[in-house]
Amino acid sequence: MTESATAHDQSPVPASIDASTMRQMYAKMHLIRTFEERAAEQYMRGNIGGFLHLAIGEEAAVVGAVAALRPTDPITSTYREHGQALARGSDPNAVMAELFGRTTGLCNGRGGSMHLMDREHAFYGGYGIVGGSIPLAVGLGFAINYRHEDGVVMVMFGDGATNQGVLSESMNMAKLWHLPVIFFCLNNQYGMGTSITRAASDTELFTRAQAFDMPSRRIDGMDVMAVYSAVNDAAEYARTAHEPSMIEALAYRYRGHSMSDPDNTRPEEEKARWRARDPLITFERVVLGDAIATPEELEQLRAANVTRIDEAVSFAEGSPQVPISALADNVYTHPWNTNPRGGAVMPGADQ
Amino acid sequence: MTESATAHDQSPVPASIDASTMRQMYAKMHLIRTFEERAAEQYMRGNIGGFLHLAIGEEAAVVGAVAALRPTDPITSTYREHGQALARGSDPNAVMAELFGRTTGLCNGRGGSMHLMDREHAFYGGYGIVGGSIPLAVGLGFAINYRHEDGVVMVMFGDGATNQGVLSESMNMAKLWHLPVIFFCLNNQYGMGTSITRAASDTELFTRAQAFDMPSRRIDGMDVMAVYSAVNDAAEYARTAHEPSMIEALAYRYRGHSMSDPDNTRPEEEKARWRARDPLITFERVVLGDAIATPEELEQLRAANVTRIDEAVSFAEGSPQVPISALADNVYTHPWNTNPRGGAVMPGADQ
Amino acid sequence: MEHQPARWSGHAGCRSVSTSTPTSVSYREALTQAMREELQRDANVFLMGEDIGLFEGSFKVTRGLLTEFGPTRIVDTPISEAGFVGLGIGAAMSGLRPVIELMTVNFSIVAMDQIVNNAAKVRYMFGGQVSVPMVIRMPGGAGHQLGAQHSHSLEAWFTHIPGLKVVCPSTPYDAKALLKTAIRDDDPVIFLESEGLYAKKGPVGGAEDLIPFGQGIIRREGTHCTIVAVSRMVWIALAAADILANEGISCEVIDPRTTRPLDLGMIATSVRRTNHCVVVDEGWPECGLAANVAAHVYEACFDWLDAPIGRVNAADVPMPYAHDLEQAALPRADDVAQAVRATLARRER
Amino acid sequence: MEHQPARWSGHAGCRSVSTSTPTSVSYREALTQAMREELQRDANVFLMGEDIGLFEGSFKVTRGLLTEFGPTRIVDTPISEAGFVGLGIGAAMSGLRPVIELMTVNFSIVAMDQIVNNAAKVRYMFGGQVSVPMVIRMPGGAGHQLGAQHSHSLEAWFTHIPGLKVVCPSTPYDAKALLKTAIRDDDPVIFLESEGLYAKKGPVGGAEDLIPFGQGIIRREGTHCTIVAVSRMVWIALAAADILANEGISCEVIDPRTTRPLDLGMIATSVRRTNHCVVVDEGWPECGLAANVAAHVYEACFDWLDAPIGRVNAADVPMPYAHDLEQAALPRADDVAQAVRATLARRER
Ligand SMILES: Cc1ncc(C[n+]2csc(CCOP(=O)(O)OP(=O)(O)O)c2C)c(N)n1
Ligand SMILES: Cc1ncc(C[n+]2csc(CCOP(=O)(O)OP(=O)(O)O)c2C)c(N)n1
Ligand SMILES: [Mg+2]
Ligand SMILES: [Mg+2]
Repeated sequence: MTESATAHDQSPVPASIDASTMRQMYAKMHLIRTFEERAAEQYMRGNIGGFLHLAIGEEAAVVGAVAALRPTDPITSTYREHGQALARGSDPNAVMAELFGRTTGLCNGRGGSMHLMDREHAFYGGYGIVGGSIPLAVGLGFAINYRHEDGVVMVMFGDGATNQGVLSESMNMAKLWHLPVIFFCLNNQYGMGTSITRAASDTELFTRAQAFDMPSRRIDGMDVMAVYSAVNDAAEYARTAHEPSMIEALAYRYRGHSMSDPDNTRPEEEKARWRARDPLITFERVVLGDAIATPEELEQLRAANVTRIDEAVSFAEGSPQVPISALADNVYTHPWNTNPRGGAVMPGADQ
Repeated sequence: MTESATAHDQSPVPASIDASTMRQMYAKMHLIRTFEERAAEQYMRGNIGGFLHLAIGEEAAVVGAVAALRPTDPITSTYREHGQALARGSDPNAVMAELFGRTTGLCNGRGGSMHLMDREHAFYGGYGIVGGSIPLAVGLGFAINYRHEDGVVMVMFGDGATNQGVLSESMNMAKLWHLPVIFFCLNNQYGMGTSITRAASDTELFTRAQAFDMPSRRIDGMDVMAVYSAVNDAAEYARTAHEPSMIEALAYRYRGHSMSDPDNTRPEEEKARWRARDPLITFERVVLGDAIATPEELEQLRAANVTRIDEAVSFAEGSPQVPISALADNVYTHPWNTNPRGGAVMPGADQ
Repeated sequence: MEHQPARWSGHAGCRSVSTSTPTSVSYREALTQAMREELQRDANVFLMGEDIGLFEGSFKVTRGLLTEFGPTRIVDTPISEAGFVGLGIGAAMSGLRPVIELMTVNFSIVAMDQIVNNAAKVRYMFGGQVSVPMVIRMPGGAGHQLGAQHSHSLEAWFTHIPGLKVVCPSTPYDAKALLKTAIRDDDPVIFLESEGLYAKKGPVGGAEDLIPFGQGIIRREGTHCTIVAVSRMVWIALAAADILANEGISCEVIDPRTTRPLDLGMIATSVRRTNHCVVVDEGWPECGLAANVAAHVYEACFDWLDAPIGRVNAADVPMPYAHDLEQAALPRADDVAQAVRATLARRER
Repeated sequence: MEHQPARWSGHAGCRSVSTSTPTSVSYREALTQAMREELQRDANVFLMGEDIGLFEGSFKVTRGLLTEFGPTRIVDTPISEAGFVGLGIGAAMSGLRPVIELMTVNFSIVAMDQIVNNAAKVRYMFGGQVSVPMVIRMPGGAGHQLGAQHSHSLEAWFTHIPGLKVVCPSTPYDAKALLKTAIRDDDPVIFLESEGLYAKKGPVGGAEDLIPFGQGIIRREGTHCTIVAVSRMVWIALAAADILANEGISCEVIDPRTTRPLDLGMIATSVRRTNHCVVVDEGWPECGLAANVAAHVYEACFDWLDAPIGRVNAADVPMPYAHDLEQAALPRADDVAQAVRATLARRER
């Protein structure tokens, strides 16, 4: 894995990561893996509808990035965002219940897998339109500067999203106005079935930032420590220099694009190569090798995660469906009529 | 004026320009200047409606670029495109008549100043939405490759347009698919009243191409020879290497953004500095200095241009208005009804 | 309002004109006043758009505001509508109150995904966790020979979208009061100004004179036919009413002021009295605003209508540049008068 | 068609079914056939879109075509809808015939400026110097719990725009024949497929069986009430007609097939016979397709209508994710049946 850096790269020294953080990162990675495998199972059983996009294989990138921020730093993501929510501390019950479309879900069953949000944990949502959330994140950064706060926003998007023009518009504004935004490109090398080599004229995506005079680097997205370190540096840079930066984390998703993708176009050899670098396995080796935890502790931790997700599934299954009477809730903050199907007409016309 | 070039720059050797080309370029530059000054006058008299955007000061960039292409190479432009049409050889009568909104206009009075097109001269139009014509040009390039032709497309856009995301989408596709497209950014340093320094995080706009691994360079857009030479090289590169490239031509417009802009926010000192480099005056010096033409010849040429534009104005004034019965012409190639106001309904419903 | 000054307070649901600035100001200046007052009132309000600061706005609606409030509150942007509309949504989600100017409504189309998929939906799809207290102001309409790409009236498109509110003021008073309401509203508001009205003068209200959304106003009372119109078309309708008055035809002109929500009650009450209706709409006819209002009125007034509702729309063509052609493409007072005559011709049947 | 096979040829204005492939194929496969045949027929036709080649399309509508025609004709794109729709327009202006797949209609919104300001307008605004012989195919509609951002039915928006043609096929036969017509058309065609219909089977026509735009078809004959619907809503309307038949209510179901141009003649002829009308529309109600058809029908049939036209639309809310909620938000057969009963209840008045 090469790590390239632009001339502007401000973060040559990796941050040291303490043992407790490492343990927590491992636990989160495993929690997310467990959650997603169970979600896949529940999807096959028909308990989850719509699209289900799994980030299995990408846990290091997700967890390392989120862990390096303060819990109050806003983040946004794509539709592939179970991990972001869980990494941020969202209750697995509420996440699973959202996938089940229940009232107890994070978004009361209105969003589903693609549209999780947990504002209490400063997770500003998963969005379904490729590239669509990027300027929103810049807006969250704008608000931080406007209020003279010291937060940092991280917007996570895929390699495919770099070909939506709104990314370049957003990067330009972020740099022009010195906004504390980390553009985190989780480059899993495919947009659905399309290899980045067939979609990007320059596959070194971090170079996209250079046109805006913005520091950027490519890192190994399969290595949670490398990700943590890079985001930590970028956050520090944003907080002190009040400038945006871009990180391209090279990773791989082990499953198809979504549950309905048979994943029969990516080369088997390629899949095998990346599976051999499974972030859970490689990080487990580090954790054990550095004596951060014993094998037994990890075993306990994993068992606890399984129990936790079992509970989440039971919770979701046992949660009430959304009542149809609530169909028009939250279209507006203060609705002007009580029509159960919404509607633009003021009440009183039918007299 | 600095001339920067990226590592990819394929065109270090300026092409030599023959005397007849130089004479023609001078003649076109002066024709355009004369046309636009007369257009301004006619606008003040109320003979021209809508917006009128003048490119006075930018003649070197326009004429040098167009002259370096073959007459069959497609070009597209923004709304500031009288010069492109005239440089391409459009009949000044038809251009002026279009501004007057007459049937004899280039677009039969439907387009006006912002929407000239002269397909016979492979001028594929001026467009009103900033950035909007860029992907069209890439499509013209796509068609050239599809048909195994050897044309080259030049899309001309402003500095402001670099902040429309569709530019980056277009550049990526052009490079990915090896399309013969020249991205010609006429950087007059302002988008309406906004200086590029307040709109672009990196004011070296040619760097935008680097993220797509596309050669790009900045040139002096006030020097018609430099522009000719750069576009000539880019065209050669496109025709032989089948690759796109980008040129940023640094220039200045002497008038406000459009006729309704009082132009009271740009520094007077700046305006004076650029006026001192008026491309007509500087190029006249070159033409005389290199003995390409005598002062008398130039005087004759200018007089002929004035006569030509006088004629264009008379022609436009004397041309018929568009009949109202033609309102719905050309909404569709084969309209399904003869309703004079168009309409989606098939005929025969009113029986 | 020139025609029915007495109705200002009565139907507006706002304070009486006696508390208002007595002088007559332009629609443009009314908007400036609204923004200035709201910027003063609430530090969370900021303006953003192309050339709104140093250049003071393409139509000079933000004149003086940069000087008064500085570049933190009055933000000039690059020409990146999708980007800065999205930015505004994000800022609004975190509690700021962006007032975004799109130079014209035509440029909203490049930002449409942000408006429709984010601004209008995030509150709903995230179960009410966030709101988007944002206003997008944009001049629109045609009549100045700006050609096909610069002459849109997109009321119908925006009105189609649940989650948005759509405001179309026709007078300086409404422009000011409705913009203030919009800025204080907790949801995304599409605020459609008419390029043709900026110079129009009239009285305006004071700092606390608001107009609630969904309350129309009777611009002129009449008995034979109800004409419904918003924004610049209100003036066309009033001109038609003048023409028709000479023929002994008395028109009631109703301006719903917001198309989402829509004050159908006021319109229906009128139509049940006049038994005839004409809707005037500067946009295209298919799936347009006039078709929508007509469908509602037919449903609410089926048993009262003596004749089909007249629809007066722009011609179903991209806007031509040539002056006479453009004028012919747009609804004119004569067209409206003719539509009223046509619907009344069916009175006897 | 299951309900009225005899009407296939009669009302379709296309060749009789006897010349057609006799086997039943899916709506998906019907579309593939249309593209394959047109790719074979005309070297200027090429396909372009995200994941349409190697991946064979998100909904597998382009299955096999990359293998057959190669990457020059079947072009996989980056996720740059504005970019490649614009590219298609440019290619079409120079005489190629791009058939662009947008993965779903939801992603047309980021390309909307290219569609509205370029595709629909260049011919007009340049005085007829160019045409845009391009098709934009896009699956749309809701019903699969895809949530607010992935469930649009934008028929109304596209129908609003002069310069576009808008096609909404409901059967495999129509899908194939209309797509072939679209590809051979010289103007930009918005071709709206329904995600919910891809698996639907039925007969299809042969290589030269086309259906002209603007010709509707009677899907079921009836005497009491005319139901108008396109695309997936046709099947909802037919299901409602089945329900109502048991109650002795006879419905005529009309599928106009294209919403621009609109076969108002066929609809009006029917309504003048049944004196009642219901319009079913998967999109939102305000400024929607149903409102538009209703406005036209009221105007054409004012003296024949015995009751207000029923409009059945999606609820006026962003689409919720939860299964039951989504179902409740969409028009269902029961809703249509109820609307028919409601309009017929006014028969005696
Ligand atoms: C604007 C837009 N176009 C197309 C889609 C359909 N789509 C959903 S995900 C996806 C691939 C995105 O790839 P990438 O950005 O790399 O993210 P990943 O799925 O790999 O995490 C596509 C094309 C979409 N949601 N939005
Ligand atoms: C998408 C869009 N946004 C805004 C406008 C309004 N507008 C017209 S020209 C212009 C400035 C463009 O500047 P630049 O690209 O540098 O071209 P120049 O006018 O300098 O030639 C603006 C903002 C527009 N036409 N299109
Ligand atoms: Mg990817
Ligand atoms: Mg400029």
